[in-house]
Amino acid sequence: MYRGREGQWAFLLHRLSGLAILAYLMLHVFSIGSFVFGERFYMAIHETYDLWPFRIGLIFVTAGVVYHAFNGLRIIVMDFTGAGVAYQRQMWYAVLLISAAAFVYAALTLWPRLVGGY
Amino acid sequence: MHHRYDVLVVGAGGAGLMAALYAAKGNVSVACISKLYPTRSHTGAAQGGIGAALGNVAEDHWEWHMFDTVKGGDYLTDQDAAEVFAKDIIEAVYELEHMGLPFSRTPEGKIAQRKFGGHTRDFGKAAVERSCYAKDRTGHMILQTLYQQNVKEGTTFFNEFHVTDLIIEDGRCRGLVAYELATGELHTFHAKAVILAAGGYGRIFKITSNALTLTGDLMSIYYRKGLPLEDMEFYQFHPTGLAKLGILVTEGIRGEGGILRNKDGERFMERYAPTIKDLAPRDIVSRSMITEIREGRGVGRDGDAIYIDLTHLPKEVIEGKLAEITDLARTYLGQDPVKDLVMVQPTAHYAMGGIPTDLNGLCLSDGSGGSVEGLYAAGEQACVSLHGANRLGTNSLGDLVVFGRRAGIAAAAYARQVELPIMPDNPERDSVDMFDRLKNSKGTDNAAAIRKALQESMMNNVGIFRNGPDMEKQVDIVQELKARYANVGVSDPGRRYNSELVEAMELGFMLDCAEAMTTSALNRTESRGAHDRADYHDRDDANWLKHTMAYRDLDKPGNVIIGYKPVSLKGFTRAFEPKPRVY
Amino acid sequence: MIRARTFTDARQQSHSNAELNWWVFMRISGLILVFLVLGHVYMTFIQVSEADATFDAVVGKLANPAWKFYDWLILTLSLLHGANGARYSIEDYVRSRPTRAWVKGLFYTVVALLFAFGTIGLFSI
Amino acid sequence: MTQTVSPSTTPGPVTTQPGLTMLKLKVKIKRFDPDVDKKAHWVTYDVEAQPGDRVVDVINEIKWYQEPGLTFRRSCLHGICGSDAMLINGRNRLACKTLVRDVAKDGGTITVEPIRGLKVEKDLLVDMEPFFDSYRAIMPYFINESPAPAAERIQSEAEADLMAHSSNCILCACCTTSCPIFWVNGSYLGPASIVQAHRFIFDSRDEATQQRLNIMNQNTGVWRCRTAYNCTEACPRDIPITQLIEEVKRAVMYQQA
Ligand SMILES: Cc1cc2nc3c(=O)[nH]c(=O)nc-3n(C[C@H](O)[C@H](O)[C@H](O)COP(=O)(O)OP(=O)(O)OC[C@H]3O[C@@H](n4cnc5c(N)ncnc54)[C@H](O)[C@@H]3O)c2cc1C
Ligand code: HEM
Ligand code: SF4
Ligand code: F3S
Ligand code: FES
Repeated sequence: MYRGREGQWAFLLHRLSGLAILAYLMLHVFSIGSFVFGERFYMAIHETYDLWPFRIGLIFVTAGVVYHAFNGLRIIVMDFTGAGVAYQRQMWYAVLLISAAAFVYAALTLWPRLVGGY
Repeated sequence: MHHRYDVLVVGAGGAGLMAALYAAKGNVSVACISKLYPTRSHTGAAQGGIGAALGNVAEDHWEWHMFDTVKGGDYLTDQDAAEVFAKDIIEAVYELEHMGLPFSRTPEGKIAQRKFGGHTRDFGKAAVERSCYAKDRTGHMILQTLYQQNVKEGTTFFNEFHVTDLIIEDGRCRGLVAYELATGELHTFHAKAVILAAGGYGRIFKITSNALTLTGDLMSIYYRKGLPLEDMEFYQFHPTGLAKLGILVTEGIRGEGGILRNKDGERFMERYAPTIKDLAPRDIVSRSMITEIREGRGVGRDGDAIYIDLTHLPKEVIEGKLAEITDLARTYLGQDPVKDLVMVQPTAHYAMGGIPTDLNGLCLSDGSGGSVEGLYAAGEQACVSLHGANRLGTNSLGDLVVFGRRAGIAAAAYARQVELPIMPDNPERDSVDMFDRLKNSKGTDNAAAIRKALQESMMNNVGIFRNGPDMEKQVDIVQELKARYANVGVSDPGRRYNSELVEAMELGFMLDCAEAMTTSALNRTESRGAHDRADYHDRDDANWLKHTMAYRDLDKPGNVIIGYKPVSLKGFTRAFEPKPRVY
Repeated sequence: MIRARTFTDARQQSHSNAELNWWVFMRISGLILVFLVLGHVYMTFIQVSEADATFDAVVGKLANPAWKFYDWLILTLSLLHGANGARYSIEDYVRSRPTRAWVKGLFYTVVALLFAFGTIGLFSI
Repeated sequence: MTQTVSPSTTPGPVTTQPGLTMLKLKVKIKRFDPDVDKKAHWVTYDVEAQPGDRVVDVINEIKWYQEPGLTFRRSCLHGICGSDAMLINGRNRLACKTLVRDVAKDGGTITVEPIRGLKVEKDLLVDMEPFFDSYRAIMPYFINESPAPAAERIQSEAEADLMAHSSNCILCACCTTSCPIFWVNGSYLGPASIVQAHRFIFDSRDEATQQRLNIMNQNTGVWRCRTAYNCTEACPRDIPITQLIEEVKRAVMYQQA
């Protein structure tokens, strides 16, 4: 693995999170949209979401969305201001902090449902 | 493989690229052959600047520049060359600017100029701002700009091709042979005219500011043909290079108040030059440094360096005015001039001598007007004798552009007039022999060990301070090393990128340059410019105001025949009488 | 041996502003999406769970035209934004031309179908 | 020459001689000769080196006295020619600008690999042609077809300063071959070419800005950059590459708007 620094990992995470949310979004559109096929079909799909990999995945997707959103803002700041480039490292740590907070918050909120089921 | 071009240029440093550019403008087909990618050439290492009497900062005239050059060369400089140079360089610098070279600027937006050693106004009255610079990266900018212009012109480059032989028959150059590093194949290049610009050979010395690849290849090839090398005894040493590395440390470091110290921490210059101490002239400082080292007061692992102490200077001076050196010292020695002592050593820097040429770069075959038809040379490897016995700072970059350009124009003009000469049968024969000898050698001697022995002995015996006995000893050492060289083995049998083979070949070239240099130096029984002999301490104009021409004796291996060439003591419009050289 | 590329060679390179426009679009859509998506995530997922997204709840919420528009904007922007982002990745990682054409074609079709599906769904309520 | 030794001379600070410590090191080099090997393999060499030695010195030592067949490029040995970009301990660097003490301790290991994204020709030596092809693709030469004045073209100090960073590039390829996009997508022109383009785009005397911006505006141009900063970290000339790339992006954007 190339020993890149903050920027490399920021990019990698941004790409992974972007692709992950895209995958989730596509599923989401399909599942929510599936009500057009009637209630039974809709609920059948939603039962699969009950499986634990999906529930844990959900926490990560939440954190991913937050990371992607805030890192996206970091990128925009870098693209349009010189200072953004100068402070990209600090901004990335801020993004990580916010994402971690979102992760913890999402995990805490979802925990009861995770262990208890619905 | 066989190639045909009107003009071939060997080397892609400042001189080669300039020649290629101007040859291409002369409406002939041009190819440039270089053992390095063009932008890797050592011209890129030059920092200080390029001298031209533009007068952007202070009044200046080409006559003043010409005078300084002649005097700097200790009157061994050919004055016609100096005059052509001092005039042409002005236009050449403007041309570089028109090619986009990013010079530093004056507040009015003109090319910025600064002072440099030996450059004066009014024939030696006071220092003048003559060096045109681009920060402290002038050479880098020249190299990049010239390469860029060649890309624009669509010059054909053969990169990582090592020229191994010139085809010269009946006094006419017909082309050359080159070894392609990637495939191990030999290529024959057939041409109407060939321009040599392959740079210096500083690597024959242990401590040098020169690149590993500066091994004097083309000088040696020329010399192997029984053709002369001019003024090989004149080799410039700079007193302060970073220890072991030889990377240049500007004189300004002492100008700002730096102090040289030996291993006991003693300011030894107080002993050698009680009044001006560390600011004594270069030769005195260097001699004192070497004396300290020889008497066991050197520093470093091998006790062969001296400390330069800046710790008493304000941090702003060190990090401001001496920023470049500070960075180099920090990077390479891990010694921060702000709080540490920095280790320095005299470093081999620049070859004044080389392949003799006339003012258009045409290669000379003797000291009396003979020449090799169709063969031109320029740059550090050539000797128009602009630099005489000692080169002034900033005059080498000028040499590259002025005489590189002249050689390019002359070669193209010549090529337009003539037919492609006839190529002899089997032109690759000598090169094949050379490689076969190296590859099939059952010998066990190690090329690196021989090279190291050469570099150390040259440094000790034909270095800054010379005397008869040492040089006589060195003549023998070089012959011994040549005998050992015949016994060198190459372990890598491969054809692809065989750098071991190439290094072994380069060692052969270096040994030839060393041979010519040592014999020429031993022969010149005077001290002049960079040639400083303990046994003949004075300049001797009566006997020695002449150029040395060293020829290999083709009948008697190991023997060098010395001839001479008169110094041209008159320019076209100006002439300066030899006088004692005092500043 | 290299033959240097010349001025004319370089000038002949074709050019369009497509990449620039997509680049700008990624930034603008991103800015808008921050509000839309974070709002959406917060409202529909942190406050109520996926399991709460029952048939009735979804249908009920989407009956409101404002929510309809809000969700459709998310759908459009994020699909476009995501699809273009995925295109970057495809162009980076899928190096063989034919395969790349295939992958892209398939991917765009799926995205288009999903977009149609989502839109029809939204407005059929 | 006076030979009186004056005892009054004040001794300066006495420093330890760093030259005397020798480190025992292992140097792990990724070797590959396509004529002989099916795939690259690691070979470890034992060497002794001083902390202040350059990595290139160590590799030369191995070549000269242990493994003459070892192949790599080098020339100037002080970071100006750009020959010896290598992947040293996981990062792109010039072997001649990297000191042993910065990458290894006594008994430690230095790993050396060829730079990525370019075809390995032998050991640490890669095919540089694609790199120079992208360089040539950006029209890396000054263009001003209007008649030149007798003397220099006038340019203010501030205008000249705009080129201060980009004109410092030595084409070593440390940046381009550290870029995660370039590793997977060789058609990306890469940071080095963009730095070169920047050199001319921001030259007040140059007249071909529009053409260069057009080249930068392509799919293979500046938009491929995902601001990963590996290039900036790797540049041995301390060029703020990402910043320059962002300036070019903005220049393209504002020029087309
Ligand atoms: C550290 C340093 C600082 C300097 N500073 C200054 C300064 O401030 N001002 C100044 O005026 N001068 C300066 N000089 C001197 C000046 O830079 C050099 O003398 C000059 O650059 C030499 O240029 P060149 O074109 O002759 O050779 P180089 O630039 O050395 O190029 C040699 C070319 O020949 C090729 N070549 C060599 N052998 C072969 C072969 N067998 N086959 C094919 N190709 C071959 C190489 O690939 C290379 O392209 C400095 C020198 C050094 C070392
Ligand atoms: C929430 C607010 C969002 C912001 C601020 C945002 C911002 C950005 C930005 C600025 C980029 C360009 C990155 C670059 O050029 O280097 C980008 C890329 C991308 N985005 Fe978003 N985005 C957001 C939401 C989304 C969503 C919802 C998705 C999924 C559907 C998504 C998927 C992607 C993908 C796949 C990429 C490409 C990543 C890459 O190639 O490196 N983004 N995003
Ligand atoms: S920008 Fe820096 S890293 Fe890239 S090629 Fe130029 S000098 Fe090397
Ligand atoms: S590493 Fe590559 S992605 Fe951009 S910032 Fe540098 S070019
Ligand atoms: S050898 Fe020249 S840059 Fe390292």
